[in-house]
Amino acid sequence: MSAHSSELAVAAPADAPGVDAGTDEGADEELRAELRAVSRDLLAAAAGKDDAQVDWALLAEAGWLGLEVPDGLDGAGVTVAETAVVCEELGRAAARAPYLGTAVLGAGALLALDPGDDRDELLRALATGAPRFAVALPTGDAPLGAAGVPGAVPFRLARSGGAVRLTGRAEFVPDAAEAETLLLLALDEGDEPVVVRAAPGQPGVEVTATPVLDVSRSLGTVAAVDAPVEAGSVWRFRGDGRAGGRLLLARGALAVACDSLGAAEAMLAATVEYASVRHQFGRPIGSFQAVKHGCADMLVSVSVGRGLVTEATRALAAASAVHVADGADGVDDAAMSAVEVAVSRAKSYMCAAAVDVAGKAMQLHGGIGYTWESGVHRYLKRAALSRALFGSPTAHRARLARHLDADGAGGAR
Amino acid sequence: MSAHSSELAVAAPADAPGVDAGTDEGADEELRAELRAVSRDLLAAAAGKDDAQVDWALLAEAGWLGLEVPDGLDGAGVTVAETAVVCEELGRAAARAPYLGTAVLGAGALLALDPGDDRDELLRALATGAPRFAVALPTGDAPLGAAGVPGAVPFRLARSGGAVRLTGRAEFVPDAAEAETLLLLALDEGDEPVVVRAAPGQPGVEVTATPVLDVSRSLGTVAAVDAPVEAGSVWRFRGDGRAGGRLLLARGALAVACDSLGAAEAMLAATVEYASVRHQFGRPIGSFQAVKHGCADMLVSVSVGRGLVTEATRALAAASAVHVADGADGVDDAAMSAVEVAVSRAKSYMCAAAVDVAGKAMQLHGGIGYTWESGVHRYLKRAALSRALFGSPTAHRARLARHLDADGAGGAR
Amino acid sequence: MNATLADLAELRATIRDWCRAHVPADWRRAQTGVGDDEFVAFQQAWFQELRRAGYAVPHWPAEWGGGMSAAEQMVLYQELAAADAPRLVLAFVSIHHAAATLLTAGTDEQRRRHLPGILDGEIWVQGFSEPEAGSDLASLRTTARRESRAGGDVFVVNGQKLWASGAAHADWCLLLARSDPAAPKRRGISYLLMDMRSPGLDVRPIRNALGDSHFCEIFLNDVEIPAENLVGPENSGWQVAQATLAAERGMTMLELAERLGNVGLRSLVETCRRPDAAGHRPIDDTLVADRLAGFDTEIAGLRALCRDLVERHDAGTVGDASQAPPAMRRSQDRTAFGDAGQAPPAMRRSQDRTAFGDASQAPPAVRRSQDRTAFGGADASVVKVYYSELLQRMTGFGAEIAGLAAQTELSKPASSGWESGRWLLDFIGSWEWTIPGGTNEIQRTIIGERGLGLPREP
Amino acid sequence: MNATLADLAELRATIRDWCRAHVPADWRRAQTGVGDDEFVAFQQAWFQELRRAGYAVPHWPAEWGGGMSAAEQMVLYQELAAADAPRLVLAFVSIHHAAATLLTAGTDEQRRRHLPGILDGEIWVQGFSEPEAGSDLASLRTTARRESRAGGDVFVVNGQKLWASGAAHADWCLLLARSDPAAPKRRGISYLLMDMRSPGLDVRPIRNALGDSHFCEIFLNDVEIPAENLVGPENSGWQVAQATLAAERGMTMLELAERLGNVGLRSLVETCRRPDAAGHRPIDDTLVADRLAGFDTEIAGLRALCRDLVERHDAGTVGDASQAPPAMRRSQDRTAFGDAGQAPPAMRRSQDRTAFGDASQAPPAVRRSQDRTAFGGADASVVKVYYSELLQRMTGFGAEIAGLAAQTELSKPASSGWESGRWLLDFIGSWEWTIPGGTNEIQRTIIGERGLGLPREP
Repeated sequence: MSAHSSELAVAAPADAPGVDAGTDEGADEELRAELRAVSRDLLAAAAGKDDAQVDWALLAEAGWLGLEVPDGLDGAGVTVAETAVVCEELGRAAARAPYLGTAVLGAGALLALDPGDDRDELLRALATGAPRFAVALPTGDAPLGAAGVPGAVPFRLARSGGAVRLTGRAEFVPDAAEAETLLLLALDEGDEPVVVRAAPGQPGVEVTATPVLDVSRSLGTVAAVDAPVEAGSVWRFRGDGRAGGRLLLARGALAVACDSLGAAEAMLAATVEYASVRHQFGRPIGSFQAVKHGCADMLVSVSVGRGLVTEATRALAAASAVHVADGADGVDDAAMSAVEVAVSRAKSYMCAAAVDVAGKAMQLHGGIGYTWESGVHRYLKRAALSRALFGSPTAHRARLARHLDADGAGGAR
Repeated sequence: MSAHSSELAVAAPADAPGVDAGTDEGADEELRAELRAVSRDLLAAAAGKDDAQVDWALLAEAGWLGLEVPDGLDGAGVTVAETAVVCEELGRAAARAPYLGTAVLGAGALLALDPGDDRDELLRALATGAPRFAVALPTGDAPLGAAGVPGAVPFRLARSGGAVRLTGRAEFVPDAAEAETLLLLALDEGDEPVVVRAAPGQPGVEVTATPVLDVSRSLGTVAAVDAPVEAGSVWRFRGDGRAGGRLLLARGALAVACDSLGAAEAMLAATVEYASVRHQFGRPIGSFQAVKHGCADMLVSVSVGRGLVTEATRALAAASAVHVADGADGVDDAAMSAVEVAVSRAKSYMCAAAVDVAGKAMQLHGGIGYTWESGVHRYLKRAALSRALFGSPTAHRARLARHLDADGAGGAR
Repeated sequence: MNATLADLAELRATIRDWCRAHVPADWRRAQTGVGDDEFVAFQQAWFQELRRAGYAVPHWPAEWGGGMSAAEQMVLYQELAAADAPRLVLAFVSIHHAAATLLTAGTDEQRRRHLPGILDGEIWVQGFSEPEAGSDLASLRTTARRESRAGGDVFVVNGQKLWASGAAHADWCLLLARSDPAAPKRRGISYLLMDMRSPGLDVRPIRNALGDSHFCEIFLNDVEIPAENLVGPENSGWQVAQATLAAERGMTMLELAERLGNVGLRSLVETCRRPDAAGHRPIDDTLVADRLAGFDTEIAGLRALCRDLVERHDAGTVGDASQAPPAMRRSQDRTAFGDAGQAPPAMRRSQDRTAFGDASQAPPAVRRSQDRTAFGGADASVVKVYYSELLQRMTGFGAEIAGLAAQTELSKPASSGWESGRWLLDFIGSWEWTIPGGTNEIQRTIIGERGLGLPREP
Repeated sequence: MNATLADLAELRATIRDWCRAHVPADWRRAQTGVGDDEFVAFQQAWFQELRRAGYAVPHWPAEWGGGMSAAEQMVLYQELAAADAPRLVLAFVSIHHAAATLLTAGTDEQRRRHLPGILDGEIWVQGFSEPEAGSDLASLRTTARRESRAGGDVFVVNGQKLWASGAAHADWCLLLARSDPAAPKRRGISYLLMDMRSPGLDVRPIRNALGDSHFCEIFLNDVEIPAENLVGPENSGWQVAQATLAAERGMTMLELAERLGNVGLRSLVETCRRPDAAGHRPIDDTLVADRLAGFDTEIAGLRALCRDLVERHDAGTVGDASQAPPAMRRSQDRTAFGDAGQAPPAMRRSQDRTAFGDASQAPPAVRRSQDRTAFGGADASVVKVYYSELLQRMTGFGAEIAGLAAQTELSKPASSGWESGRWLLDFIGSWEWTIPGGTNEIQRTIIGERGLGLPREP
C-alpha cells in the first residue's frame, strides 16, 4: 500500500515538516500569501456584482494569466501552486472569468508540449490575455474509468485525401464559447495523444455555448467534423503523451477543487458573520448550539478539505516540474498514480464538501439565505457544477478504490 | 411500480384508515395494547438483571408461546401481529429468551406445514414451552440474493442405501444450543423445500453453540452429515414449499426488526430520562440543543421505523392468514413480493436505525453510557446482531432495488 | 360516515377515471418556462376543474363544498399524485390557512363572505413574518392602532411583512399585527383579514434562490382595516394563528408525501435506469441501487408517518399527552414561532376535526394503542423535518447522478413541486421546506420539548 | 536543529530496521485474551525496549531522555505504525500528561524526582473527573484542606474521582482538588501529585462497555499529600491542568492517525477483499469500494490535519488569533471543561514548545500563511472531533461488512488501539474517543466559539 502509507512523505518532500531549511518553500509560501491577499482584494469588487464578472484586462495586468509562463516568455515562472491560489480566490468570490480555460488548462497544455517557436509565442501571448483559450478535453467521469486517458480522448486525427482531418466532440468545455484559440486533445494516427490548435471559426469546427444554472461559469461544446488541420497545428507532448494528458486532467480536477475550497470558506465566513449579528429570541442565533455546531462542522470539513487540496497541489506541482524538466523519463507511472491519488482525494472530498457547506449556509441563513440577493445560491450552484466537472466524487473514489485494491494485493505491509 | 405506489393500500386493506368498521382491527389493537402492557411489566424484571434472562416457564404461562397456535390446540389463535408485540417488548428489555426459536420460527414453521396429527401434537406442546425449538434456516444474506430461497436452503435429503439421509449445515441458528427439537429447512429429492424434524442427539446431527458478544442472544450451528431420517419426520409445506420458506424467512426478518424497534425505543426513553436529570453547567443536559436535537433525531427515526414495522407486520399477517387458509393458491408471487418489499424496508431501516440510536444513546449518556453498568452496551451489541441477522440492510436494499428496477421496467405509471 | 372498503375502492376507480379524462396532457412541458400570468391562469382553471368534481376542497365541511372523510381524502391525494395532476400551488393558503382560520375562529358572517369567494378563486396570502420576526415570530413589530371612523372602528396598520408567498396575486391577506404594544409579546397581537386593494399597501417581489419572485415584501403605511375583519378576540391573534399554521400539516403533508412517492421516486428511478453513452445504467451499480432502495424505504416510512398523523387527526388523538409514556413528559407550551402549528391540546383537538373533516361525522373509534402517541405534541414537526430532509437528500442525490446535465436544465414546470426531476432546481428548491414555517432547527427543539418533554433552555 | 531531508530518510531507515528486529512477532495473537498482569508486563517490557532505542519519550527535552524534533517524531510514529508495533497504552498518562505538567509547571525538584521514575516505568493516572464534574470539570467537589504537620504542611484530601484510567496499576496520580471552597469555580482548585500508596485511598474498577476494567473510581478519605507535591501556585490548578490536557493532542493525535491509516485501513481493505462463501469479494461492489475510497480519503485528510497541527505547534503559531481573518473573531476564553487543552494563547505558545520538543531548538520559521490559522484556538478540537468520528464510522462500517462473524470475536489484542480489525469491539471502543476529554458536543462548542468566534450561550 505504498501510495497510501507513510512512503508518500518520502516521495513528496514538502510533506515533511522542518525539512525545507535548504529549499525555497518558505519564500514560496510568502509569495502565495501575498498573491492571495492581492487576489482577495481585487476579486472582492467582483463578488458584489450580480454576475460577478471580473475584468479580464485586470487579471492580465495583475500577472495571473502568466503565472506559470516562464520568465523568458514574460511570465512569472512560478508553479501550479500559485495558480491554485488564484483558483481558490476566484471560488471565494464566485467570480466569473475565463481563467480555467486560459491560465489553468491553456497554459498547462502549452507547458506540457515540446517547446518550439509557435508554442512559445502563444505562451507569451497567453500571459497578456489575448487570445483567450479553451482546451477541449473530457471533463466528465470518462477518463477516470479503468480504461484510463486514451480511451477518453475526445478527438481523433485521420488522413484522408492527402490532408489530415480532425473529428470528435467534447462537451462541457470550460470557457469554450469565449475562446479565440482552441487546443484540442486528440489521438494522432499512431494513437498517441497530441494537442491540436484550432480556431472557433475554422472550417469543420463548431463551438456552441451551453447555458448552465451557475451563471458564473461558461461552458460549451466543441465539435469537429473532418476539419482540415495544418501540420504545424499538431503539437506533441513532451515525452509520453499519455502522461501529458493525465497531468492536464489532474490540473483541471485540482483547479476545480481549489475553487470549491474557496467557495466553501466564503460560505463559512458569511454564515459565521450572519449568525453573529442576526438576533432571534433575544440572542444572536450563533449562540444557539444548533447553529454553532453546524458552523463547527463546516469548519471541520473545510479544514480537512484544505489539507487534501494542499497535498494534491504539492504533488501536482512536483510532478509537473519534473515533467517539464525531464520529459518522458521524468514522471513514471507510479509517480503519476501518486498525483492522481492525491488529486482524486482532494477533488472528491472538497467538491462534495463545498456543496454541503453551501447548503448548510443556506439553511443557517434562514429565509434570507434562500433569496437571490443573499448570493448563497450562487455558491450552491457553483459548488454543484464544480462537483461534477472533471469527475464526480463517485468516479474519483472509484479510481481510488482500484488503487486500494491493487495496493492491497501487493502485500501485507 | 405497483408494489411501491398507492395500489398497496388496496392490496392491504388495513392500510386505509376508517375502513375497519366491519373488521375487528379495533379489537385487535386493544388486544395488542393489553399484551404490550402485560409484557412490558413482566419483562421489566428481566431488564434489571445482568444476563437479562427471562423465566421460560413464565413466558409459557403467560401464553406468549402459543399466541399463533390455533384455539383447538390450546393456543390463542391470534396472528403474527401479536407475536410481533412480544418481540418488540423482548427487544425493549434486551431480554434473553429462546422466543425466536420456539414461538416465532418454530410455531411459524409448523403452522406453514400441512396439518397432521404429529404436527398438531407438536404445536400443542410448543405452546406449553416444552420442547424448545430451533429452526435451521439461512439467517444471513444468502436468501436475499437474486437466486431466491431454494438456492439458499441449507440442508438436502438424499436416498442412499434404502434410507433417506440428511446433509447440510446452518450457522447462526437462533436458540439452537438450547433446543430439544430441531426443524431443518431442506430440499427433498425433488428439489422442493420441506421441513425435517430432528433432535440434537440424533446420529449424524450436531449442534454447537456459537458464543457472541451479544450475551442476550443464543446462536448455534446445526450440521448434519448423512443423518438417517425417518419418513415421518419429513414434512411438507402447505401448497408451494417455496412460498412457505419465503414466509418463514420473512417472519425471522420481521421479528428481528420488531426487536430492534423495541430496543431503539428503550434507548430513546433512557436517554431522555438521563438528559432530564443529569446536570452539567448548572442545567439539565437535555436543555442543550446538542442533546435535545440528538434526541429529536432519535425520535424521528424511531417513528419512521415504527411505521415501516407496522406496515410489514400487517402485510405478513395478511399473507400468513391466506397461506394457512388456502395453501398453494393463496399467496401468489406478487403478494409474496409485496410482503418481502414491506419486510425488507422495515428490516433494513429499523435494524440500521437501532444501531444508530443505541450509539447515540451511548454518546449522550457521556461516560456513564460507556460503563458496563449502564447497560447501553447491551443494546448496542444486540442491535448490531439484529442488524446482521436475517439479512443485512445492504442485502435487503439490494432486493428492494431489484423490485424497483423491475417495476420501473413495467411502465411509466 | 365511515366509508367501507368497497366504497373506497369505488371512489378510487372514479377518481382514477376522472384523472384520465381531466388531467391536462403534457402539462409539465407546457408549463415549463411560462410567465406569471399563464401560471395563474392555469392554476385558476385547474382549481375550477377540481371544484366541479368536488375535489378542490375535500377537507372542508360538506355545507361549504367539501365533506370527504380522511380516508376518502387520502384516496383522492393518492390518485391525484399517481396521475401526476398539477398541484394547487396558488390556492394553497386560501384553501388551507384561510379556510382553517375562518372555520375555527371566524364569525358566520366572515365565513359567508369569504369561503364562497375562495371557491370562486380568491387568492389569499399570509402576512405573518417580518424582517425581525422570522423563527421568532412573536416579536413582530407591525402595529394595528384601533381608531374610530364614521362607518365604524378601523385598525390602522403600519409596518412591513416578509415572505408573503404569492402576495402579488392575492386578493386578501391573513395579517398578524401588534394591537397592544404594552402587553407581553404574545398577548398583544391581533389577527386581521386585510383587503389587498386597500390604500397604503405596497407589494414588492423578492427574488428567491432560483430567480423566481413568488415571495414578496408587503409595506403597510396607514392601511385601514375595518374592525369587523378582526378574527377572534382583539389581542388573541397569536392563538388564532396556531390554527392557521396547523392547517399546513396533516393532509397537506400526506399529499406531499404522495407526490414524492410517485413522480419523485419514479423520476429518480428513471434517471438511474437511463444508460449513459457507454450503455451503463447507474442502477446497475450497487452504490446507486442501494441509495434508491433507501429512498424507496424512506418514502414508505414517510407515507406511514403521514397516514398515522392524518388518522389520528381524524380520531382526535393527536398530541394527547395523557397517553404519553412517563418518560415522554410534555413541557410547557413554547412561546416561539417554533410552536406555530402546536395549539394547546384542547384547542387542537377540536380545531383539527373542524379543519380536516365534517364535524358532523362520527369520529372513528380511538383504535390506537398508547404507543402511537409516542411523539406527543410534536407529530407535525416530526413529519416536517423528515419530509423536508428526505426531499433534500433525494433531490441532492438526483442532482449528483444527473451530473453536468443537471446544470443545463434552466427551468422547471410551474405547478409542479420540488420533485420535478429537474434535480438541481429541485435540490435548491428543497430549502423552501427546511427553512420556512419554523426552520428545522426550531422543529427539532419542538420535538425535543413537546414530543419528548425535555427541559427548555433556561 | 532542523533535520535535512537526507537525515530524515536515514532516520526512517534506521527505525525501520529497528522495528524489523524488535517488534515482537505475532504480538497481536499473543496479546489476545491475556490477563491484566500479562498485559502490564508486556507494556513495561515494550516501553523499556523503546527506551533503550531512544524511542520511548522522543518528545521530551534531550536532557531528560528525548530530543527529537517534530519532523523526527513524525517519522518515528509513521514507522512504528507501519510496522504495527504495540501501542504504549499503559504509559500514556505518564509520558504525556505527567511529563507535560512537570516540564511546564513543575519545580526542578519535582522533575528530578519524577521524570526518571517515569522512564523507569512508574505509572501515572489522571484524577480529574468526578461524578458531578464530567464535561463540567470546573464544578469538581473533591476538597484539599491545607494543614500543618510536624514534617511540613500537607493537603488533606477528601472526595471521589471517576474515569481514572489505569488507576489499578498506578504509582502516582495527577490530582485536581478544591483548595479554596469560597473562590469562584475555577479559582479555588489546586494541582497535586499524589502517591497512590497513600493511606485513605480506595481504588475500585469500573467495567466499561466491553467488560474491561481499566477505568476506576478513586475514593479519597483524609488522604494526606505533602505540600511540596503541589504543582504551580496554590489555587492555580485549573491553569496547570490546561497544560496537562493539552498534552493529549498534537503528536498523540498524529500517532493515532497513523495507526488508523496503517493497520486500520489495511484491515478494512483486507476484510473487504476477502471472498465470501460464494467467492464474491465485497470490494467488487461499488457500494463497498466507494466507502473504502472515502475512508482512504478521510484518513489522508486526518493526517494532513495532524501534520499541520504538529508543524504549527512546532512553529509556535497554533491559535494565534492575531492572524485570524476578521470574521473568525476569538471569543472570550471558556470556563468549561470544554476548553481543557486550550490555555490562553500566550501560555499555550510557550508550553507547547516545552511539551513538544527541546526548548533549546531554534523554532522553524513561521512558514504558514494566515489562512493556516483559520481554525484559531480550536485546532485540537477539530482534530479530536474528526479523528474520533472517523474512527467510529470506519469501525462501524467494518462491523457492518463483517456481519454476523463480527459478533463471534470476543476479545481483541491488548496493547492495540481501536483499529484492531475486531470490528464490533473496535466500534464499541470508539466511544472512548467521542466521549472522554470533553465530549464531541463540548468540542463543537469550542470550535464554534474559539475557532470561529461565535457568541457564547447567554
